[in-house]
Amino acid sequence: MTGSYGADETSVELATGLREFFNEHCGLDRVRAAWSDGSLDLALWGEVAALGFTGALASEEVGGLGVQPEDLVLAIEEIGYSGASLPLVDTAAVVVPIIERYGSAEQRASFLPGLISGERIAASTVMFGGDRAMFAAEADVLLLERDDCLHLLDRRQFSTVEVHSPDPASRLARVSVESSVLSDATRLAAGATDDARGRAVWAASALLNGVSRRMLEMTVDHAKTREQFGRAIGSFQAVKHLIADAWVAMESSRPCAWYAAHACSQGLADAAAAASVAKASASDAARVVGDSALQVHGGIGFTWEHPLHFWMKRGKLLEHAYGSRGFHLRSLGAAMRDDQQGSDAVFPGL
Amino acid sequence: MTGSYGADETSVELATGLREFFNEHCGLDRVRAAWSDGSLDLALWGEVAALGFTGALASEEVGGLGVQPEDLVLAIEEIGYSGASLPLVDTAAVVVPIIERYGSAEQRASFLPGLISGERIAASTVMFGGDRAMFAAEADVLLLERDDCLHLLDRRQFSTVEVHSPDPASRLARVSVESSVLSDATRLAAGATDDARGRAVWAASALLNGVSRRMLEMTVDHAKTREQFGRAIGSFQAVKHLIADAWVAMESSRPCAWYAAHACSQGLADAAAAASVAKASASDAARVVGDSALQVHGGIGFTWEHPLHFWMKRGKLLEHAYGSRGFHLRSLGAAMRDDQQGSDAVFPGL
Amino acid sequence: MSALTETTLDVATWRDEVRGWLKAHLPADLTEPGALTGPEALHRRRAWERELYDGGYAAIHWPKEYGGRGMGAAHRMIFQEEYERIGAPPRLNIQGLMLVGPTLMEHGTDAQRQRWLDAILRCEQVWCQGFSEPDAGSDLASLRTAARIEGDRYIINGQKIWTSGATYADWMFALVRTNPEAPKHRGISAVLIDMRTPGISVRPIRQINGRGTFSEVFFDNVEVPVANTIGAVDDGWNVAMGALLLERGIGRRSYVKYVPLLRTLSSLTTSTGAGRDGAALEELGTHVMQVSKYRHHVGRTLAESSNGAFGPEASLNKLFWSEMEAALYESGMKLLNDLSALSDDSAVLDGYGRWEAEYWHARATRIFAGSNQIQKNIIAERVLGLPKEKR
Amino acid sequence: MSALTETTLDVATWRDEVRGWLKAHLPADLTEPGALTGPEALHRRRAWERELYDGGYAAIHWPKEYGGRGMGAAHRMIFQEEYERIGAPPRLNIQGLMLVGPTLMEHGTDAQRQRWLDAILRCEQVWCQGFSEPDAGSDLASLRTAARIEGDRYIINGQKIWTSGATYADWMFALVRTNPEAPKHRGISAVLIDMRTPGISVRPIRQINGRGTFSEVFFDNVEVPVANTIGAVDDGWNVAMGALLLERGIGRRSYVKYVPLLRTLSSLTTSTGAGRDGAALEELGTHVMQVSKYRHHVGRTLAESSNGAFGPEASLNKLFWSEMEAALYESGMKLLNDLSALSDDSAVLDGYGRWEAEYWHARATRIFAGSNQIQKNIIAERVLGLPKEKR
Repeated sequence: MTGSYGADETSVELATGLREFFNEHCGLDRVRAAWSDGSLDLALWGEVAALGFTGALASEEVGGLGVQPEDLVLAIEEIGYSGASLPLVDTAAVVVPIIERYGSAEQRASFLPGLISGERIAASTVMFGGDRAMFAAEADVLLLERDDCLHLLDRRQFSTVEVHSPDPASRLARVSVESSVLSDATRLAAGATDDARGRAVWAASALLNGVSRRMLEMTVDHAKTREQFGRAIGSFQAVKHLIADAWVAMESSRPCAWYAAHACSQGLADAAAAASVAKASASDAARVVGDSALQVHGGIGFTWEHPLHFWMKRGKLLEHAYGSRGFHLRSLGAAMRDDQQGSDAVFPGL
Repeated sequence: MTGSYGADETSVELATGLREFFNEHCGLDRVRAAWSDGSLDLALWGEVAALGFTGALASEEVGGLGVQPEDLVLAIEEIGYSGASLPLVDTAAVVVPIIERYGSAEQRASFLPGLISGERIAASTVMFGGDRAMFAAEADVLLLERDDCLHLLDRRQFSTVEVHSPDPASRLARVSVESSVLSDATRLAAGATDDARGRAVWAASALLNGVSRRMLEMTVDHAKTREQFGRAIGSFQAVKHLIADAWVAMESSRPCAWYAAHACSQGLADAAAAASVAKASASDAARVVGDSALQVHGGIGFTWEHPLHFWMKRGKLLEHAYGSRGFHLRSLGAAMRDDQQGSDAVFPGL
Repeated sequence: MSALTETTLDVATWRDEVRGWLKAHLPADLTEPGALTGPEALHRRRAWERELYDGGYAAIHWPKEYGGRGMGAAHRMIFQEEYERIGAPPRLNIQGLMLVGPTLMEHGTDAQRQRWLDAILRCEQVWCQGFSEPDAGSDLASLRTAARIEGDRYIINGQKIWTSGATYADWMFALVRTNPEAPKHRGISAVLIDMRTPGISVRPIRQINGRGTFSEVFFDNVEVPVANTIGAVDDGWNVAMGALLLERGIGRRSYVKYVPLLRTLSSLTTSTGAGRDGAALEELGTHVMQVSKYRHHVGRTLAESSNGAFGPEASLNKLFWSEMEAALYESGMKLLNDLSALSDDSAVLDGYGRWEAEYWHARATRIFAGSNQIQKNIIAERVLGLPKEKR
Repeated sequence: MSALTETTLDVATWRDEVRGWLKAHLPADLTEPGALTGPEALHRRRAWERELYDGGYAAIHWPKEYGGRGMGAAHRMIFQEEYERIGAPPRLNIQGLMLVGPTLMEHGTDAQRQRWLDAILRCEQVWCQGFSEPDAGSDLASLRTAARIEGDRYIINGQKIWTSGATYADWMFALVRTNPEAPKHRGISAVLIDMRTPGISVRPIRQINGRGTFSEVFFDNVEVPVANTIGAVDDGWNVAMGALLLERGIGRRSYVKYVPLLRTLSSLTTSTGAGRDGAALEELGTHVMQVSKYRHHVGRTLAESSNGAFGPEASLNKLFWSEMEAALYESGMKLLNDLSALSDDSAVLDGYGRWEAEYWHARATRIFAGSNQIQKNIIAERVLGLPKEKR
């Protein structure tokens, strides 16, 4: 079989812990605040880091929790669900484990402690699209993809220009680096790029699935309570089927991210394909869920006052970033085309 | 404005006449018979030819009705609607007018009278896909596209091998021609190829729209009468919306074929784009209508006994032939890409 | 047949005339995107409406006796196409011209027509529509804004929502409940309300795209003469239904409006380097197909309607353009993201934000003027004759 | 946690064992497409079922006391994956093994279990299911086949439809109406009927694809012992509902079944020259994604279910694979048309006809075992808790 699909104890425990934390500390007021002032909620960041999240995938020797990607993937969903506007995923799922695996002793020593403790914040251009990264302006550390290699830079080594983001609370910047800065000293070891790409993709997928889960939940609640024609609108078959389609898209997407994390962690032959399946599915689900959410909410869902748009816009950002649906589907199509009977790149073991 | 969109007198008159004829002479029994024995109903062919249909687009001087393509397009829908398994469209909409316009005096004299009277039957490979043609084995005359030219051949000049058809009553054959046969004497004048392609495409679109119209009508009737849970299934919102979507697809497709015929007849700058719009729309509509028809009919629609599948399978054949949806959408995309402000290839006059 | 031919000839001349007049009269700066925001916008737009009036183009579809030109649907559509082609600004008094005017002509008294029609035509009074309420969206007939009669006045209390133009409108065409005891469709009246009446307050709604084009309107003991009722008291539902068909129908937008969007998509496709990619071309082609289908659907509807009156088939119109528009903007969002990954060009990024605001608006069109679910019900029941749902 | 680890280790061994056994025992000619049609097919398939029985693989999910191996959902799924991987023929007695056996275990008497279970396991009795009727499709509970009690016998009259395997089945698990006065869900009984009883006639239905896998079954005063009732008389609805969940649930098909179809699509894509085309690759990739999603959905469901019992979430399963399968065959139809335009290869044309027959069948899957509309209702109401529709 193919791992525990998120159902094992560590995984559930981490996710439950994070969910309870967000329930208590990141209610709608706090989500809204990030949207209003647009600045990073450093207090919230510190609190989540204190839970061990930023170092979850780092080994215990360096002060991490030493859990596996497949144990973290449900917890990442919770971040998407919560609406917290924090650059947690890049730091915890990509930058920290990549530094530990592919960094030099010096890089590990100089970067890991601050990132794991939450004192420093990381941004990453890996798979995001171009030289853009989320929260790059706010970051202390940058993981930069350049010419199929990864470089690790500190704040003095890169500059940023803010660019438009479809999600006002997920600020984006384009990074610039003097070419003289990039050297063997900044470069991570071979293998880092593919590994980081896979991580960025499954983590973004899980995050996006969490966003979809929240939108769907709001939609179901609304359909149960909003009345039209003397009955809850959720009793209309057209509304039911819109929501059922959205639920199917989302629930069939979630285990794809869980499996992709597992395949990444185990270095399975289909890890790259699994990541593409996860992201294409998550992008599909976000679009279907978002469409039905807007339609079922009716007018109220189009107001700034209603919180739906926080998740709608984050969904829109993540839908296109980290490889669009089309990008990943092409990769899958090409992998299938190149698949020989018995090749393991898509369906191992058959 | 852009023509009468099928609403003028000649157009309605021709279509009504044909519809009444089919109502009287081509009921379900006769449709079914074509499916059972697979042979061409020459009696029916003769009767339709006697109405003047095969020569409708030919001028009165050569014994035709002298009407315009936009007057014929509603009538072609009626053929699709009727379920008659006859190679009428290629003969009437493509081969006859193309011979009259681009044939030599000799070709006109030798081919037109028999085709217009219905004594001879024509097949055409134009836009069908490869060297295949509908009813080629049964045809006396072949319009063959080869190296961007059109050739007109009589029965001794080509041979046929039957190939699989998704519609058992629309027999297909691959044609073969000795290369020595093709000469200046068989070739039609320059301009024939583009003209014939446009005609084949709008005519196939109208035919397909007629097929969709029949499927939708059967579906609406079934939804009104079939009861489940103590009520007509058409009273369920899910069924209503399936059918409404199908109706929208079909009703928005029909005027595209009407316009394409008009654009072809008037030689408008957007004639090629209009044909592509018509066929892509008609293919879309056939798929959507067919899907909803099968779903709403439930089990009974999957039986050989129920007539739905006659139209389903004809729809499937026409959906892919004469340029698939994808082919025509690409053509439209490329035309738009190449469109300069003020170019008339897609939206003339803007 | 001769009537049709006459029309065909006539419309070509008409197109030339409209095109020429607009070219000669439309101030160039009014065609720029975003030209009409800010406080002086209203002034400029009123002036433009006055220009249209002076040219005889304010309401070509109104009968001649009321100052229009008595033109049918085909002429209206051509005017609309040319109006969109040149990029003229949205009509300021759309509710007055399209909704209130025709409703007054059909249901108003002579005195009412004299009082309001000419002012609408001259754009001396800008109108808004007050139908929707927080608890009456798709189920419009459940509206609760109460109008109690005291002598010759209504005392109105309640709330309207999604009122477009409420911040600057002079008058509102409102539906109010005049008989709370009657079955819900039978206790509604259509009332014209002066927006300056004491007790009315307007609060713009900040939308998902940051804009505030819609408002909430609150009524606190607002006194309105009963003489402002259109049609009989309690018969407002019938008055409103005709108005709603107008809202969904042909003539308020043409395919021409979407051609610049297709050009933008086309140029974004090329700029992202996907100009030869099969998938990108098919996607672009799909939008070209949809816009063309919309064009031909409208053309067909006009050809089949001699008098500009449309039945429940109008639901196709609204359903079609709203879905088409949403899909078109959706593609642009993807392309703009791709391009913003590739490009440093600040023009791209400016365009991104504007496109995005329109994108969110386009998704709302699937809900307003009768949600697309409601339109499908109408098609199924009233066009195709499927049995009504059990309620 | 330790239980899961145990399972994980165990399943790897299990997969090897199954793979090895199937490889050693499955006759090569049984894996060829179309190998099992024609009159001797039944004989070969019975022999293969007997082989499975002898190897201990007939019903691994049955409890040990009834001759099974008491294996849970994960093991069943692995068996299914390996069974599909090697291309073994469809299980002949699927209704007996999956439906009748488990139902007897839950609701049958000791005497009934002894009489039927072992014969099912050995494939000495092949079973069919008699639920659907011409006027009871989605609305199963409205079934009308009447069973009147006379002494210790039912006298059964009526008709079943869409009965798969009726032409060769020995027994039918039927739902019949035993109390026409009771509310429709309360007058139904579950009765086991010997298909050789006088008065039963079977008429195969010719389907849209020319095949005749389903039949109509007519009952004309058919006498059946009342002792053949499963559960209480008039309580058949409850007995059947458990059975229907089994029909929709996990374990009857794995993603592996679809991999050869993906390979076919892939090779058709290449053969049509579209192997580097963006649109073609995206389409192929979409199917790869869907099959992968199905795989992971099943894996997840198994991981979350310790005992192989599934709730209303099973509706996702049926909805998902039926839509996926229909879309997959749809793409193939297009590619086969394209290729048949290009190619003279008769192998292509042979494949075309077979694919087409499967294509039409795949579209029927959206209807059988509860139409997808019904599945969406179940998801909305029983999984998500949306309020029931007014009826």
